[in-house]
Amino acid sequence: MKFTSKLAFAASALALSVSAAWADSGEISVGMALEPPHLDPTSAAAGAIDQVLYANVFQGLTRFASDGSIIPGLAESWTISDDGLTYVFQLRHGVKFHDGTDFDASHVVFSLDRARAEDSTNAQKALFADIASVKTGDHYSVIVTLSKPNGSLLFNLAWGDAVIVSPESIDTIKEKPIGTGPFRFVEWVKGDRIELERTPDYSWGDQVALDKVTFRFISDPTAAFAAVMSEDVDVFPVFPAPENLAQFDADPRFQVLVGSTEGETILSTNNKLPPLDDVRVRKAIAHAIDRKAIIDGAMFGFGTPIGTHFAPHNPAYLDLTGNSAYDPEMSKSLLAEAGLADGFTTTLKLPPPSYARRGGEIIAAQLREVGINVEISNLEWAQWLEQVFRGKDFGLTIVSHTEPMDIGIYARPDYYFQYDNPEFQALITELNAEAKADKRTELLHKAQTMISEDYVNGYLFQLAATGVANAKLQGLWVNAPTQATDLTGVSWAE
Amino acid sequence: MSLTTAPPRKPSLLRTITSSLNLTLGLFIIVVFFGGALISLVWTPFDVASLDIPNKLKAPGLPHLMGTDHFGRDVFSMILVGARTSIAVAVVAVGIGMGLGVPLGLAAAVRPGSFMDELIMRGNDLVFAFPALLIAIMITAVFGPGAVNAILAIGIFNIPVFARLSRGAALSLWTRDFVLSARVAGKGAVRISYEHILPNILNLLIVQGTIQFSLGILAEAGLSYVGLGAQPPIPSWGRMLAESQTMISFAPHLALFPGLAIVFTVLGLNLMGDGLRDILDPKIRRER
Amino acid sequence: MLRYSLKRFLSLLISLLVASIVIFVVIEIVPGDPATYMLGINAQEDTIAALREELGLNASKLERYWNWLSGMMVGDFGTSYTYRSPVNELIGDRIWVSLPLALIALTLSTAIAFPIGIIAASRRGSVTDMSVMGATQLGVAIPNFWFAMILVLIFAINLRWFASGGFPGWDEGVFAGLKALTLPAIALALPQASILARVMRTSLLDTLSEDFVRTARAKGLSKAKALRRHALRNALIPVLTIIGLQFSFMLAGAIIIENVFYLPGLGRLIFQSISQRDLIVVESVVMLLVFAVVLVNFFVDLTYALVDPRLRGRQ
Amino acid sequence: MALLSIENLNLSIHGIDILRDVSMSVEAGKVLGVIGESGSGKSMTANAVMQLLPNGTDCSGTILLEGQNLLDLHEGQMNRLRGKDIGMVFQEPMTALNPVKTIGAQVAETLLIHKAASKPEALRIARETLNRVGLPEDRFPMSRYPHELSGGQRQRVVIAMAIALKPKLLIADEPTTALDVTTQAQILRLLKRLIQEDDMGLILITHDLAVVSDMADDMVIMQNGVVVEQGPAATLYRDMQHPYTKALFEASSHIPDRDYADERGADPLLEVRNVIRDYTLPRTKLFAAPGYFRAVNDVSFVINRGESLGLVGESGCGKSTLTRALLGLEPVQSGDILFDGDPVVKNGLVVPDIRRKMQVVFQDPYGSFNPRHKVSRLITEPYHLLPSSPTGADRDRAIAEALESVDMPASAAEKYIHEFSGGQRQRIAIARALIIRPELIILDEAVSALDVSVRAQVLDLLSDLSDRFGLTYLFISHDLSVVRAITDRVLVMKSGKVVERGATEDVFENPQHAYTKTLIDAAPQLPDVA
Repeated sequence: MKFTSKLAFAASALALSVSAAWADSGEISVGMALEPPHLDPTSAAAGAIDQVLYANVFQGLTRFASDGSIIPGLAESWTISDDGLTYVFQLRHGVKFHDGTDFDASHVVFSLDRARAEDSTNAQKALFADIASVKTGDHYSVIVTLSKPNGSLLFNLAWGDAVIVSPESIDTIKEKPIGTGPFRFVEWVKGDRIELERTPDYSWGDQVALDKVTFRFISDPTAAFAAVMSEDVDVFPVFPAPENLAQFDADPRFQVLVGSTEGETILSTNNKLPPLDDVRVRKAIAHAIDRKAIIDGAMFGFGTPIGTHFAPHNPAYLDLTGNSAYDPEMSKSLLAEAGLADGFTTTLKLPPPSYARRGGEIIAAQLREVGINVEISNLEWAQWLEQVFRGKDFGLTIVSHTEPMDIGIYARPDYYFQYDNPEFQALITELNAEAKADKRTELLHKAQTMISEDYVNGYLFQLAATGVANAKLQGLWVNAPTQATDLTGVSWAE
Repeated sequence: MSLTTAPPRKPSLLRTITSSLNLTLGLFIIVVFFGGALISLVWTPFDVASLDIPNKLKAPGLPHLMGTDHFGRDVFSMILVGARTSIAVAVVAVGIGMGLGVPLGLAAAVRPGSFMDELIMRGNDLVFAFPALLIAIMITAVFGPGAVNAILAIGIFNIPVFARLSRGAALSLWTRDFVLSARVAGKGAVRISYEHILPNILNLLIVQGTIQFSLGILAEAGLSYVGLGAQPPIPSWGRMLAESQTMISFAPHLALFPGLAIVFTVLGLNLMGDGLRDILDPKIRRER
Repeated sequence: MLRYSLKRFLSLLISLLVASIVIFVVIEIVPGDPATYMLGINAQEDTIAALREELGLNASKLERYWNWLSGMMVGDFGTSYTYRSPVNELIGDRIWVSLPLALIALTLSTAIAFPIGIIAASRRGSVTDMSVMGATQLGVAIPNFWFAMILVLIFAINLRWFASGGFPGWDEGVFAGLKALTLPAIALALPQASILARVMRTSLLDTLSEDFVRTARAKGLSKAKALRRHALRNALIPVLTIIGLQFSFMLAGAIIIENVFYLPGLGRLIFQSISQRDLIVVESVVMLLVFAVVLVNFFVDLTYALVDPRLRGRQ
Repeated sequence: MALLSIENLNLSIHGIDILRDVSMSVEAGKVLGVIGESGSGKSMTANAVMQLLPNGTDCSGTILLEGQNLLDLHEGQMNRLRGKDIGMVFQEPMTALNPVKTIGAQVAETLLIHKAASKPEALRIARETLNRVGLPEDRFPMSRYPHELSGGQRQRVVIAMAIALKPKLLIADEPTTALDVTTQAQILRLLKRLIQEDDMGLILITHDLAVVSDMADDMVIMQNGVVVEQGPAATLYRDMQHPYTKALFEASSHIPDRDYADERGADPLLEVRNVIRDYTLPRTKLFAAPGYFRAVNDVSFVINRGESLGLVGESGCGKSTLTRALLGLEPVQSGDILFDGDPVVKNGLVVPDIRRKMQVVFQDPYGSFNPRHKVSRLITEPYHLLPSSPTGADRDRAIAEALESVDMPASAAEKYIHEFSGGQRQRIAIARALIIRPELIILDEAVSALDVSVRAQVLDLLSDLSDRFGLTYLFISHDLSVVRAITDRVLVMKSGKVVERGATEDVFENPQHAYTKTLIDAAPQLPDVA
């Protein structure tokens, strides 16, 4: 199988020709709720790092396109051996790091080996688990050998955690990132902003229109609203307060961007904690929840109801919301059936995002209607990770699983919601080894149905990508297949 | 012919209260809010626990006097119940401050300059060195947010306030002759503190208590505002403000009413404190 | 004077030492692990262990306390876990927002409170007194964050006179910096000014009833002159105490205001660090704030001695 | 023409009459003594002259200073007049000076405020004036702060401020009441000298007849806002008409009837042997041993059963410390205190049985009662010392008896202390001391805060009680006349030591120690009226 991105190449050639006309056409300031803790995407889970740097400063062998598909990045083409164990990547020529060094195969080997090393601090080390070795072919080719076939390798290599870094910059990467992207790092005023500027002589890939980008960190939703309203920021790709979007929509100065994300927002349930280990109780919870009220109340209407752990925009999605239609009466009778006619009490531990905090209040009220008393406690992420995710000390929690194609987590019995179904685990093993698209779809349908009918978790809605931007900005990503703010194609309209 | 001076007349309490504008106004406001809080125990116009999302963000009018919030809850009812939270947190916190601070202050005053005095006063300085909000943040970071921890944080900060106040007042009382008389009568320090010192600083404590109470309400609002106070679904003014903040541009009533509730309660308490001081404090001075 | 200062200084050092122990103990029992936080939900156990090792989190508590303390002695707070940069640098960046903000707010508060307090005291019982004091009563009762919200609504969103928040940095020019700090400083200062004005008035009234003011009047000083020349300086002691308290309040208590105006100050740093379990930053910032409070109190004590010769002791 | 003449002055504050129809006058170079007890309106008269009156004051009549009616002047004119034409000296020298300004600056301010001199000139005059009032340059540089001076020295500074511009009239409102008797004599002499040198008129306001008797050319007696009698000092003593004036004179030199203790067959009740009490001073250097101050230095004496022993001395002489040591309120460093042959303090605690036999009455009638308790509870406080205190009707009877023994109605038991006057309170204090039938009562300046007439009544009561109950008194006071009136023997203390002791009359008639002589000479004397 061979894939060459002629189209992309052509597009970049075209862009090259018009870039002169777009010169000095502008600066933008991008609002973000969270500030990166540091600037090394390969050693932290913080999405904020990718939001600033992915595709802008750092590039990987492959990359996500705005529709979620995988396209060539620093590798302009690749070949895969028939047994699916050997990948040979042909690298782009003439690529330079921002410090002036030439990019070649050794950088790829360095970056991938660093990510999978024993003492690696890569937050997604599992992505590289199946890689047996990475070797240079020649100056511009890399050979990756797998220990077993993995249909997701190209997808995995597109993650921000797999970007190519230069060995010389490793010591200072957290403060002063050096990548190969169309923008280079200028300054970071901690607590306030990060500034990027266009890489001079950028000749590999799509040409960019912007000269200067300022990411400004505004954690407070009110402040974010005010900043957009007063046009202090030009775009807020992930606007933290959906309640304000209607106002922006009504204002001709702004455009509201509503797209899809990979975030399945679920009412995670501790499948090992009585009485939640009883499927009838989980089903009762599922039927007690009114998704529309949650989407309206917590998200101000933004979000797509889901009935299983799968993104609705994915072609393999099955609409299973019918399995858990809002039916409090049924809920009550299910509880009675489970011997809990008088209801029961459980905890609901909520991480900071407003979907969780607001959704939690609504769900608590809805569960109270059927006799389930829920004690809310608001946690910070660190506490949530410790208590809920690692400690498994919870009854219910609300969280949005933003990793793409992550139905596989249901095959991990030690995962925090502790769903342990050998049948499902076998299904996923089969899926991982399967390469045929139609067969994969069938298996995925089966998996979605199984977790939906086991009522593993309460499936609430797919998080919408809700952003707001100046009406004159064009080329922004509407969907969010990964956490990124790709500014490559962004420009000001005349 | 009498050469003795006439004993001073003691004005009737009722007359003093009505003649003090501050006190009357303060009492009126406080009665309204405490009354509201009490009534909310048995009745509120709407149930604050049940959500009515289709009716969300209604402007003030009928039947929702102060409108509804983003979950369709009745703001007026939430303010009534929120008064309860504010009052409860502030009362208990001031109680902690008084309950611990006053005995500490009295103990320190028994022998000024003693090791005990130094220990207590340096301890006080230490607590004072931590700005109140920092104490709150540290406590909630350790034990998690919640009304109890907010109470603890505000309470801890109140301890040195009362310790200092009661020590200062007790020090001057210890030099008074009636304390000497009690010592001549063989009474010990604990008994004197309880029998002679405490009743004489009570007025001062009441006045300060009122002021700390109002500060407690402000502090509770501040903590709830940053999410460290009472947790949902318990309504709290500070959290109502925090939640309303993103909607202030299209639903200003959500920010207006809880804010006014805080302002009025604090104002009422401060006015009452001033009024009480006018009545209670000069008497102490006159007695000297 | 020297003895007095030395004594105060010694107690300052002891306070700081005890404070450092309290802070360390309290923060260290905070649940949550910085490594886990940084690596997120897909991290593998061995990765977390590797990061903990790299961050030096596996050393004993006592050792870490000692490292932290001994570092502080020479002005080195250590390295942030999450930012991986020296804590000094992080604090250094933020303090240039928080400190000027506190100073501007304090100056504003004093500039408003002093004349108000003086006018009210000198015209005790007049309509001016009543209305000004009524206004301060209201000012005391307004939560500063609510006031900040209203300021943003009016001046940033509706009138658009000021930016709604953020801080351009002092290298963008002093004016730009001051402009960004204007609304936050007002939000911080007005409630504090109300308190200060009330204290000023009460203290002045107390002093005005002192015998020496009567003596001054008997010399032929008019009421206003007696107030200016004799009462004012004597009335300053309680006022200075409050100013000292307010400065520490503004430095540390600005946490909320910094959030409303998204200023990159110490307050936001501390919130952020707590949520990221960047314990060493939390410890250091808290320590720094405590240090500031203690230092301010120290200077207030010294100022007392300047104002009041009785505290200087006999030479 | 008189320098100042007050005619038909009426004054009311918020509608309450304070002064009625007050008239008096003073001439240049002369001293007018204004005498009255508390509440007589004497200070308000002075304030009216200065026009330093509280808000809500209504003034009518005339106050003519060299023919100009001060009541017609507006505030600005009064400001120009105060300090320049009229100087004033107040009672409390401890608080009358601004603590944060140097004495030089405060004296010079009088000149500067009236633009009478340039700054260096004002400082030079201030220096001269300070020299004049007895604060010589070498010991009292102008850079001194008030807290570095004693009470008498501060009063001199206040006087310097008042006379810096050589005013025509000086008003001194109780200028020596807060001072020791020797200091008082010096200040009075100073005032006298100054008015002669500068030909000023002086209004000397005091509650103490003896103080004015040496000084005044004319006298005015006031009571309840009214002038009851006035006239030249020389004749007023002889020709006084008003009963109040007579009562005042009688009370001022009152000697109660009492049985004098028999010297022979003396039975020692309290023995004090070589008592030493030291106070540790704060360290001056960090590692040096702290210094100490010896407040009571090797004091020994005996009080015999049934006698009344006086202890006189000026403030700071150690008499209060000694009292507290006797009561076991303070530890002593060495020496013994024996009551009936037994030590008062054992193992650091006062033996309760002894404490019961030894009670105390303090000076301040306002401060010695807990304002929150009723009289019945207040006077039964010593019951705490009894193993089983009476209850119910017995207790009520004991309270009633105690109150009646001090001529108070039994109904007083149910009242609070603020309902009583100073004299009544002091009676209640005595009742409290009596209720557990003590043998020794220590009277610590017990009558010093009372007006003279009340003082006379309380002294009568004390001598009566002593006769009735066979009480022994230790009478501590700075007031020589009182000690002389009520004690059998007297001790004179100075700087922690007893410098003279003996039978009261012997000591007063024929003092041996130089200090005792000074003390007795300094005490102002009433002329013999008889």
